Amino acid sequence: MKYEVHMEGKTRVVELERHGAAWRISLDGQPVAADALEISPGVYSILLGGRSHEVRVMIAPDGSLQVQSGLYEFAAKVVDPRSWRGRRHGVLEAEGRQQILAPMPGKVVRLLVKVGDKVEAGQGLLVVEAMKMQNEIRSPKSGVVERLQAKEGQPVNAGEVLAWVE
Amino acid sequence: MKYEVHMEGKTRVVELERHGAAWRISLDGQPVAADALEISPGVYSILLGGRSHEVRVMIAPDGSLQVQSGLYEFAAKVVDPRSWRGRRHGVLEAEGRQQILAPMPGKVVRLLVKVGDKVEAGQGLLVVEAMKMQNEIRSPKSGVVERLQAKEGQPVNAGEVLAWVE
Amino acid sequence: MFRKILIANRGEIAVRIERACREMGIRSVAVFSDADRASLHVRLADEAYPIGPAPSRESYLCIDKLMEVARRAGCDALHPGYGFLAENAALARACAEAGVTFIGPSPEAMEALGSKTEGRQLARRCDVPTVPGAVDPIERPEDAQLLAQSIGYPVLLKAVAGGGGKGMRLVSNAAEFAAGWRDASSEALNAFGDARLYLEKYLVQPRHIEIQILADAHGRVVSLGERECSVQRRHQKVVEEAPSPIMTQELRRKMGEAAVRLARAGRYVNAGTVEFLVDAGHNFYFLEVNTRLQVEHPVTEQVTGLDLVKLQIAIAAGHRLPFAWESITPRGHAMEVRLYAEDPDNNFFPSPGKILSRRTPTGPGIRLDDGVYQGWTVPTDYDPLLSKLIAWGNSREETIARLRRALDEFAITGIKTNVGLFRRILSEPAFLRGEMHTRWLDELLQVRAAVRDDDPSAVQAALIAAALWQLAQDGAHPNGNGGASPDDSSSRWKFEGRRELLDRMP
Amino acid sequence: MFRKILIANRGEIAVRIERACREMGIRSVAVFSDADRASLHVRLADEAYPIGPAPSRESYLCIDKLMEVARRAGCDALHPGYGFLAENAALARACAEAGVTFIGPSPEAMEALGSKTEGRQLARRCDVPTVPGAVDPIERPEDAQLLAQSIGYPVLLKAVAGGGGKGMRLVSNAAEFAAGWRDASSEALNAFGDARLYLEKYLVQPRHIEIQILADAHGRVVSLGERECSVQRRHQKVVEEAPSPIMTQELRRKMGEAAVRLARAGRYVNAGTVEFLVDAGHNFYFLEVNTRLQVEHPVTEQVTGLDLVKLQIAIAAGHRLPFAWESITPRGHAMEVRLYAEDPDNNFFPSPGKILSRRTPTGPGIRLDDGVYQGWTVPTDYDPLLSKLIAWGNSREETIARLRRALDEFAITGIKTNVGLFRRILSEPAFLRGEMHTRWLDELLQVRAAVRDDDPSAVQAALIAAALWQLAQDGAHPNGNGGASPDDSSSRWKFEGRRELLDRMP
Repeated sequence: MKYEVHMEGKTRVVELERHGAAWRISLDGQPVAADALEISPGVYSILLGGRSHEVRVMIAPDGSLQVQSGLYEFAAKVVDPRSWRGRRHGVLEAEGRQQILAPMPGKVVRLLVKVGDKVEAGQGLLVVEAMKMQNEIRSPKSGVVERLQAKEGQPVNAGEVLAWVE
Repeated sequence: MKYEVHMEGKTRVVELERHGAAWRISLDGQPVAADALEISPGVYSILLGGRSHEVRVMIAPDGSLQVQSGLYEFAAKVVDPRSWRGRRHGVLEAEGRQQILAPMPGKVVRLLVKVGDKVEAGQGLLVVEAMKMQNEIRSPKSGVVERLQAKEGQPVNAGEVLAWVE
Repeated sequence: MFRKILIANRGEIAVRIERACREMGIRSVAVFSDADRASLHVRLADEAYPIGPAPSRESYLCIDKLMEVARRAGCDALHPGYGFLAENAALARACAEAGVTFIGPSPEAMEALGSKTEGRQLARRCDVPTVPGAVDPIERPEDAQLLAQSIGYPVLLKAVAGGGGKGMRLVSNAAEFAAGWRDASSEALNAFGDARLYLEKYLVQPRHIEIQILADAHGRVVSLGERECSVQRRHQKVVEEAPSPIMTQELRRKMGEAAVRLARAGRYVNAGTVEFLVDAGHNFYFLEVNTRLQVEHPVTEQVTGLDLVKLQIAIAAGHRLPFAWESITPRGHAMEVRLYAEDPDNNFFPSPGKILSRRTPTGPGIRLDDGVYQGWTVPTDYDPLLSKLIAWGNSREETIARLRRALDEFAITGIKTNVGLFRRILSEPAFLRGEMHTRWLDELLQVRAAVRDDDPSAVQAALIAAALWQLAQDGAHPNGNGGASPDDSSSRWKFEGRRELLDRMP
Repeated sequence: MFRKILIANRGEIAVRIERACREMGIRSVAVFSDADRASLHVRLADEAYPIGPAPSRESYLCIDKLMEVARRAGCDALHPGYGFLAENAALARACAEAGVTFIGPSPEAMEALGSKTEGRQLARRCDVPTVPGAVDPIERPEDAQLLAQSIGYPVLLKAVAGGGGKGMRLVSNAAEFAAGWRDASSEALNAFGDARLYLEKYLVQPRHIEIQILADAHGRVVSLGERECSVQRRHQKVVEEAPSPIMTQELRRKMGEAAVRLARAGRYVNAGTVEFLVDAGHNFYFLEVNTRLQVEHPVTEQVTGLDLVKLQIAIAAGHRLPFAWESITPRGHAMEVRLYAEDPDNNFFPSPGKILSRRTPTGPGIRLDDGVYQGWTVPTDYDPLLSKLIAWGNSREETIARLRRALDEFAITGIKTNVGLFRRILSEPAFLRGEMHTRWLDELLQVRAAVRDDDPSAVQAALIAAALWQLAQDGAHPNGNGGASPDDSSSRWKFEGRRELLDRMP
């Protein structure tokens, strides 16, 4: 089985092939001495040339994979190049226009801008209260507030779109 | 849903009925003030008139249920009186004749009796080695060794029949 | 001694108190909101009763509901923990009326010392130095702004009813004043039901050092030494330790005496903490008294060997503090980190959700005061404190090494935590030298963390795990790898799968 | 200091050593048999290498395989843990030849002190009293039986190469001799590859008290005080504590001096334990020296505050023991219980299998030296020790209360453990009074445990849980409860199920 894994701005090809009692694994066509074991769903023990790694994989709210490898943490996307399933992983590729997503469930307590306002990168757009803390959601880029989905007092779920900045 | 639960030598009828946001539970027809929640598969938090119980349920090697309720441990069998499924729970009801089961996986290292021997309750029948310990398997009753399934040097699994004492 | 104690709290502190009860042979009674039915403090209690909907104002903050449970369950004492109603004199009064012993100071002592403004007045009367600023709550923002002008910026706005950094704002100049006032008072209203604020001068690079005191009902008041709590994010303590890296015998004696003097003046009984700011010249300024157990009490427990919760209970039951405790000498060094469900890479946003997998550290020198478990869903309704991780060692260096080791072992998926923040703090040279002040962490966080050394092996492992995860999602068997027949091609993968099946068979 | 240490062991002790390495900034290298690929010590190591099939004689006991891993991974030191090859001089010699530092005594000291017979000879030479019996291994059972006759029954048969109660048998009279000899020698052969036995007089109701010593390479030898290990089942320690309930300053000084004298005579370096039997008159008799770390070392760590594994590593690296350690005074009381995968209700049969669910205790005064995790399958190939639970308190009473509290919190399904045995021991009046001897537990176990008080509430909870479990097995929805429509009838049950689904959604 061959997968393209997009991680840290690079795309690598991981090939997994059964061989006798173990996996034969190659990276970008180069075989690696790896022994992989699933400890529990999403938790892997991987011995790589003797180095013992523990890797945890889970889905992030935006649909990408979050991969903890020891003390490191990566965002990844996996595509099976032989299938069309990869298509559903294309959502993150918006460029100029930025969606502002709720990073956690909570309640919108204050809007700091209105549609059409010019905003600077880092400027506060609205305030979400969650777990007794008021958290300012900031603009990731300089631009214009194109749409404001959120209303004051409205409960929001993690990953919900709050606004667009163009 | 109504179940007969055999536990500690008694049979009780447990009735589980959904009622609004909770269960309505009765024991032998008497309603009890119980709030039950599954914490994880087989682990239950049960509030009984305020008392907080944590109960763990699993299947024992002999097919009965092992129930840990706080510091107590019970063996139980559950029968749905409206169905035939209960029949499969009948295996334990042998009376005079006793099966001797391997209590853990290991290796038979020594037979201490042969077929036809008279044995006392508590007398050693054979020795199983597991986890570096030699463990004597004793007769649960006085009687005669009817059959010996095990051979010296033979690996055995937990629950496997080793002998019969009649 | 008491027979049954109502624990008017939730989370790790409720669990902590339940453990003390169990060790003393006292029955523990938990309360829970609708959001907490499956919480650890309900599972570990002897009894547990529902007290209403998730919002704390409709459950954990309802004195009448708590007293109803105390009555119904036949409790003879109540422990408030910290937060919620722990410093609320009305709860202490309700307990007194119901004949239930409140495990804490009297309502009068709570008011005399616990209110920030009255505490400062009392401090001045008994020669304990204080920070310049207002003593009374200030009603109108205009008056507050005038006062700020007169003592000079920066100033700190603080909730009269507050604690834990909530309802607190630093104002650096006149232009920021209005926004700071608005945010602080609205947060204070939300958190404590009381919007009133006061303000004080903000010292330059002070340390936050606090003294733990214990006072029995027979007039004995002792100091158990200090805790250094200078590592704070937005006025919220995140790392605490004892002893303080700057402490001297002389300073400890002087601060301990000041704390004991203040407690005596306020007729204080039970455990309490006197907080001070300490400047570079070892001058200390009274900040406030916390008339309750502190989140960071385990740090004192680890170096003194005392169990503060059990002592609280014993004091409330009228026991005397043995004379010998006045000469307690701390041993070794202890440090605590507060594990929060929040995302340090994303502006510390809270990160509630289901804990999918978790590995907690154990072993020598490690204590975990835990409030959660794998499979539990961290609710959105409360403070995101999950657990406290405490390390002890012979020296500050050994303690830090153990804490780093424990943090390396800690792993969690499903929610984000601030573990990475602690890894960073515990490797900062200034922290290792013990050179912190109350704004040190906020300043550090202005600087992007140094880019980690690339570890190609960890990256490769991540790539492989991601692919294996996808393979498992795609389900079933890899196809198209001709060759081996099903029988001799059993991968370790499939082998494990088969073993699991066997394990499950009776 | 070392750069990389090979850990020639598995289970909780391998994890313990890995933690010490990590805290010292040393890389840890684990080895594993085919049965241990998923074990905790592999997951927590920096590196891990396979060394063969499950049987220890083909993996953990293979010196050549260990040395090959040490060479391949570039290890500069090796820690043997306890058990397996920890007291095997051939491993120490192989290390020396390969230029790898063996973390333990020299092979010569190991032979001079570790061999039970040579150790007793040395003890006699340096005026340390010994138990009457044979000094040399006895080849022929007939000779052994003659000796037994001459010193009088009961006698104890012991494996020359043994430890941990394996290859040991109590023989009460001449009639039992042949069977005892056969079982002990076959067990010894299996466990140590050496069937040789010796025998000694069995004292009446003696206590087992041992002295922990540390010796550096520069001639300093210190005693860290005693551990009381009298609670044993079939000569296997199950509960250990420090200090001993019968200890006096005088007896501690005398036993410590004897232990140090013996260590000096044997030119001993590194950590070691001198075991004694102590009779009712406070007379002590040398038993043997364990030339390695003990299973129960955490008990000493908790009362002294020292980290014995780190000290072992420092000594092996040539560091000096600081002078101050000679005056270490124990603080408080510590107690350890060994959690085994065995069934106390069924003659302590081993109970390997998959750990389906597990809850471990945490909180104040509790240390867990863990070797397993939920979801892991306990293999049948090794000793069934899972983890060690250690409690510390200010007094023996507080320590016991904490340990009982921790045991109450401990829960496990999938395998049986001996937790119930500890609950029983910790509530026995004789144990609470500190009145134990080496046969106390075996005698206790002859008596059926008192029937527990009936707890109707726990019984009802069990009934309900069993029914709910069956309902879940039967799958899907309860039927036949007419009335409520699907919308308003959402049980908490179903509600939880739905919430879980929501939690899993991105």
